[in-house]
Amino acid sequence: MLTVDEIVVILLEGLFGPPMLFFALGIISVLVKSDLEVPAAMRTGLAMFLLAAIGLNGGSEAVVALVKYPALLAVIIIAALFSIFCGVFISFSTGNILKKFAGLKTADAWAAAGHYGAVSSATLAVGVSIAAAAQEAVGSGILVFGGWMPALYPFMDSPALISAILIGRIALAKEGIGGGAKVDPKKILHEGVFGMAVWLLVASLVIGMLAQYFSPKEMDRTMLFFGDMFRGVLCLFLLDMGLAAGKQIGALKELGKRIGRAFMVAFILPQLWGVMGILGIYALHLAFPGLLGWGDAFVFATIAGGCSFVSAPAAMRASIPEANPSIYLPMAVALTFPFNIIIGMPLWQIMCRVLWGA
Amino acid sequence: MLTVDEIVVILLEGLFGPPMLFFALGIISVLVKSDLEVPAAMRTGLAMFLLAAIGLNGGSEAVVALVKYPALLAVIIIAALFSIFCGVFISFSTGNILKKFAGLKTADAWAAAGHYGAVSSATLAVGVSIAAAAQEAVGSGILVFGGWMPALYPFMDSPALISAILIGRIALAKEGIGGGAKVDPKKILHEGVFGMAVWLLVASLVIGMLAQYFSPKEMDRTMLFFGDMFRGVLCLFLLDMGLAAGKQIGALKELGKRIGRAFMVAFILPQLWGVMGILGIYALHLAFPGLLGWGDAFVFATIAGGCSFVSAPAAMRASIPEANPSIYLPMAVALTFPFNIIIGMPLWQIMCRVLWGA
Amino acid sequence: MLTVDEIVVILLEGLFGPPMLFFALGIISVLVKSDLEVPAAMRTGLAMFLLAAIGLNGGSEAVVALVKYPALLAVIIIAALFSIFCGVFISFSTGNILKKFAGLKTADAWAAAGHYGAVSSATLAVGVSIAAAAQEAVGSGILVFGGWMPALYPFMDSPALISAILIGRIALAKEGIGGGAKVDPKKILHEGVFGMAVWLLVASLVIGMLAQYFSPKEMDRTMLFFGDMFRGVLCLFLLDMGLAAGKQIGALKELGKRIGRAFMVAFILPQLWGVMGILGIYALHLAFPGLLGWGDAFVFATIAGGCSFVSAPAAMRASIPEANPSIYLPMAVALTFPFNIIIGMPLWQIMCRVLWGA
Amino acid sequence: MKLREATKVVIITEALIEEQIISLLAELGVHAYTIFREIAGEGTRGIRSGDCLGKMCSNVCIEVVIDEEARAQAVIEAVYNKFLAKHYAGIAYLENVRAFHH
Amino acid sequence: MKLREATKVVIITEALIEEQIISLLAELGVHAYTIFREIAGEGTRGIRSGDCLGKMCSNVCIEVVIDEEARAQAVIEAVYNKFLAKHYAGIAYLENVRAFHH
Amino acid sequence: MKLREATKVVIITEALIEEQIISLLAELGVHAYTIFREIAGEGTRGIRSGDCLGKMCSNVCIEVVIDEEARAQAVIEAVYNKFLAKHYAGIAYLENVRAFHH
Ligand SMILES: Nc1ncnc2c1ncn2[C@@H]1O[C@H](COP(=O)(O)O)[C@@H](O)[C@H]1O
Ligand SMILES: Nc1ncnc2c1ncn2[C@@H]1O[C@H](COP(=O)(O)O)[C@@H](O)[C@H]1O
Ligand SMILES: Nc1ncnc2c1ncn2[C@@H]1O[C@H](COP(=O)(O)O)[C@@H](O)[C@H]1O
Ligand code: NA
Ligand code: NA
Ligand code: NA
Repeated sequence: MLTVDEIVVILLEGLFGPPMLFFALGIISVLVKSDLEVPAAMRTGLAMFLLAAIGLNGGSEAVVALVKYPALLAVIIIAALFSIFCGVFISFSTGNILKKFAGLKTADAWAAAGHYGAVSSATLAVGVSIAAAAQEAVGSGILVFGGWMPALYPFMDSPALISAILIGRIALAKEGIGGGAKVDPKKILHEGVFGMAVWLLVASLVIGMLAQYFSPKEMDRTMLFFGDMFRGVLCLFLLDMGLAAGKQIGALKELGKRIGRAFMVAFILPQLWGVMGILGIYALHLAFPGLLGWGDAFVFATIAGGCSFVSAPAAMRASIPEANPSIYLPMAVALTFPFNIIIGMPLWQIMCRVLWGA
Repeated sequence: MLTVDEIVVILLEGLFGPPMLFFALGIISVLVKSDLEVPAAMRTGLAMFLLAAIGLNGGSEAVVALVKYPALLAVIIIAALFSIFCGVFISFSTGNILKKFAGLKTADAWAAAGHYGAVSSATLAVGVSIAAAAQEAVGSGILVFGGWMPALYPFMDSPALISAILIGRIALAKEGIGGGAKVDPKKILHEGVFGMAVWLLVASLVIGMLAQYFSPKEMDRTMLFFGDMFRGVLCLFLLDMGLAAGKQIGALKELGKRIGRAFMVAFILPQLWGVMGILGIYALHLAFPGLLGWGDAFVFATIAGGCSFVSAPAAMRASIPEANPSIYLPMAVALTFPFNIIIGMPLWQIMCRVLWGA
Repeated sequence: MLTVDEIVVILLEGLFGPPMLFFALGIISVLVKSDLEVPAAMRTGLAMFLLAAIGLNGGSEAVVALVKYPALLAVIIIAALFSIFCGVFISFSTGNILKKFAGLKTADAWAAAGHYGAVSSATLAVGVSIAAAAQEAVGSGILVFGGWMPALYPFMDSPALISAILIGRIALAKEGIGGGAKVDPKKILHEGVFGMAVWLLVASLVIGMLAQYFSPKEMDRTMLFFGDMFRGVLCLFLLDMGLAAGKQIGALKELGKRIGRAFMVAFILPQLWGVMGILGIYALHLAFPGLLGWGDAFVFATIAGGCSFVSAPAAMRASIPEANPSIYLPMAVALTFPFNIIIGMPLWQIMCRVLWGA
Repeated sequence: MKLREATKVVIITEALIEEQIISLLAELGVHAYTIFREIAGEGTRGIRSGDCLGKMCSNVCIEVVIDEEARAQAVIEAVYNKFLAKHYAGIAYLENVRAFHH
Repeated sequence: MKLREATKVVIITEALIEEQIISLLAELGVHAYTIFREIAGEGTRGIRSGDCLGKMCSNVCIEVVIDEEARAQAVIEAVYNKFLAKHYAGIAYLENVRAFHH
Repeated sequence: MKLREATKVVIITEALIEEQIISLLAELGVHAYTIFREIAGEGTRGIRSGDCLGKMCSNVCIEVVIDEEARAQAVIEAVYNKFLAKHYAGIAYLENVRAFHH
């Protein structure tokens, strides 16, 4: 069992680790009106690096594990199905809660719901960074984090976006709004699978598997870049995310009187979805002992609990243009993302470690 | 001698190493209409890194070898002369073959010929990566790849471009086309020497020599960046090249009925030029034993067999504007480049290893 | 004591180390009209990396030292006060010298003075690179460079800019020029503290302190990026600075007849300010023995002697628009910066080593 | 001389719908245009200069030179009605030019 | 149809003063404009295409569509007098457009 | 007020020949212009938005404000005849402006 001291150390190490401090720097920079900016090309470069690194690492570890434990395949398939369920369920519940409890308009509620159901690559990257460090710390004898979890990204992301959009459009049609807007699930699915983030992540995972299998030495040389640089690149990436969060803080005022409830939703809901994810993976762990570590559950929590703020906004602006971006953007990037990485993640980590007794 | 098993391993390691898989990812991304894109500034950054790294590494190894074996200087000079010959010969032959055998128009034939004669930095980078890994694998006791070969770049590139343009313009003048277009060999030579790619590569080679000689410790610190990151950066660079290749596949249809022959030319000719290069370096090896490894011949083959698709297109568009870029661009980037790195390079590698008995 | 041989080695290692050679490459590239260019986004990325790296490293070393020697706090505070003095004094003296000795117009003299008083991040980065290498070479037993010196940046930069602008505007007002131009010291101070360079540097220093204290393992992982890559990134950054310097060489002709004197000022003055800085830090060293190494004095010299050419020009263009940028830009970037890193730095290094007997 | 009167349609709107606008132009038979990307701006719907990530918060400017004034009017009207009138931020206007295109 | 005559003010000047110009526009009650950044150019005050670092040597183009010609003239005059007439490089001009903005 | 009638020459063409066009402008005595780089577009010669590497597949827009209409016409004609009429993709047009340059 974790002692209180150990918990305090986990919290402090996370909060005062370089990545989190660079995120804080980003927010503060906006508040003090610094002209610090990350150029768009650099942002893309940092994101591509992180996604490729997460994929390559996950793929190479997955292939080793799959060779050793073929049963892992069943685990992965079940986890993928569970991801689909989570995606649909989170979008559906969040939309209803936002409409009924937080008082958002129909369009705003369902547009925001899609963000919560979809996957946030930035949140995932922070989660992987923590889980990988924990795995490194205990050595390869004990399984903490199998690396392949990020492959579930599209299995939660696309179902979440599609269901939010479909439900939202039906609800709007009932209200007689935007009857003319066309929804093309095929197009949304295409964007969900071949959109930059998920496509690069999953493809890198496949590359990692193939390369680890056929060309392990080349793979090692490649990981001198994608492995060793990961933490540092994450710092610069989170600096940029902090800048984005800071810039949206001002837009929170658009929420008006609903801000209190929006605040609660933005904070509490993702915790629920994270916990739901953890419990699901824990059940899978009980069913297939030895194939899942606490870091796997933790990373799944970051997938389920994360709230997309790069790809979801673009998808929602195109599919539910009636919704006001000044509602969902600040909720996702200025409230939920910081909440998740500052408060949610330590809690999820503690929960996972307690469940796994690690 | 190489056994069949070893050959299979060479082929598999190459094809399923991370760089090649990222190249494939680039092509596939275009085919599936992913929005994955490498920003232009990032592309330049990746290319600058690779060119500087190849130069620095080559320079530092060259200076060590030159101090040990002064005769190497003669080898380098002869190799440079051989490069000039190759450049002119490849442009001349390719132009005639494209016109007579493949049925291209005069302007298109000579514009394309210049691409085949010129040097492709991307092909070269892949070649260096393979040769350097082979050198690393055997340790510093046996010479595989001396590192300085990339310095021959301008000695093949400029003569190839200049001769293709001059012959092309004369042929066009005979046909009474574009009599007014001016060709300025001095300008082309200037661009050939001071154009970004070749200039950065050669200058880095000189920097590597000087720094290795005067400041070896600083050089070591510098190579933590330029050495260790090489393979990973190459992956992202090849991803971008794959995207470029994929985007040109559609343009292949412009070749119309000539596509079959263009296909053959794009595939077979570079193999010939690569083999010609290998044989030349092998002859030099026989004349000056102990100064050239199989990796040197292999890298020379990538210089001779590579087909430029960044600097040559720009030079040709300016000097033979009558030619249709939709002929030479897809041939260079969507046919020859993939052929070369997927099929040509393994063959050249096997040929070199057989010749050197390694 | 340093022998002549050792001095020659210091000079050669510095001049022919990769960073300096890449700087030379930049200048030469412009002279030979190469099209080598560093994209703006890449420039920003390189600068952000260097500033964050300097800060993180300095912060983590400072926190270790502060825990060990609490008296260091007093040293830092006194050094900060000395920095403020240097900033004001350098601006004041340089402005008068430029006006009276070099014959510049009032506006040009004070605008240029601000550049000399302000801090050059590029110069600082080169200085830190040299001092850190020296510290590394002797191991952690002996103190060479404590790492925290760069934190003094804003304490010299803002006072220098503000005083140059205020004195300049008063002088211009006396001459009846630009009576309408408003000077807002608060705004200049804001830019001085929250401008990209100084803000990122100082914030990274604080991040380094917090992370080293609370999360040392995370810090180590982060420094695989910010530490190991430093020298290589500096090379590419200096290549870009060389390009910038080269492009301004042509503008030197605007100095007309005053060029001889401007040349002398650009060369000699910064040497004086560097020496002044060294003596001040040496006095502090005598007062608080054991807390300051020669590398600290050396880095302080690069802060005092450096002449800003990125942030100062922008500040001056906005505050003294009457001044001609073609006077101060080439002086800063094409004269003083090269002088400082090629000639000044070796001299400062020798002086510091002699004073410290190292 | 081949100078002739023409009308330039200028559309400034959210980068996100660039492709949709190009599709609409294609439907209207317009296959020649120029695109200025990553531009910023302010309008009635707030400052849009990179306040968020991805394409969400940058603008795009699409210029189309069209020979017949009537077609230009049809194009601007179609774009306006489908996108700018309803949900997307932006402005569209016409300019008289004298074009030299072959 | 909602097309109406309007005037477009175009200001091309040093990137460095972009914010100051936007402030002046705001003072004049103008809160809608489009900005093209990182453009290059040459003029009487030398080539300005990235010959130095930072924002010092790039230009910016600000376009403002204004309904009343008189206000457009007031805007261009204010910008010209405050910035371009004195110390900063640049050019400003008006164009007639037919705008379709809501 | 110093507003005066002028003509703006707009040239949109392949980025590759930017320098050649600037040289031609210089030959014609034109030393003031503005350049918008890395723009995309489609025309009769295919989509040109970064389908290949380097400068090959991006466009450039060069704008020149010229006082005398006749000179503007000479400039556009020279550019058109030397580049656009023959081998290079692009369009060129004139606009009437009222300039405020010193
Ligand atoms: N009057 C105007 N002049 C120039 N650009 C405008 C104007 N109004 C709107 N825009 C552009 O259109 C975008 C969206 O405007 P709006 O729909 O008013 O928010 C702005 O960001 C500007 O780039
Ligand atoms: N006649 C012109 N046509 C187009 N752009 C111009 C013109 N004159 C000046 N500019 C632009 O304004 C900037 C500053 O011009 P100047 O103040 O003349 O140095 C130049 O870099 C150009 O971008
Ligand atoms: N009618 C037009 N309107 C706006 N831009 C055009 C037009 N025609 C051509 N262009 C621009 O000129 C480039 C080359 O056109 P083209 O020579 O027709 O292939 C295109 O990529 C566009 O940027
Ligand atoms: Na989610
Ligand atoms: Na070749
Ligand atoms: Na200084």
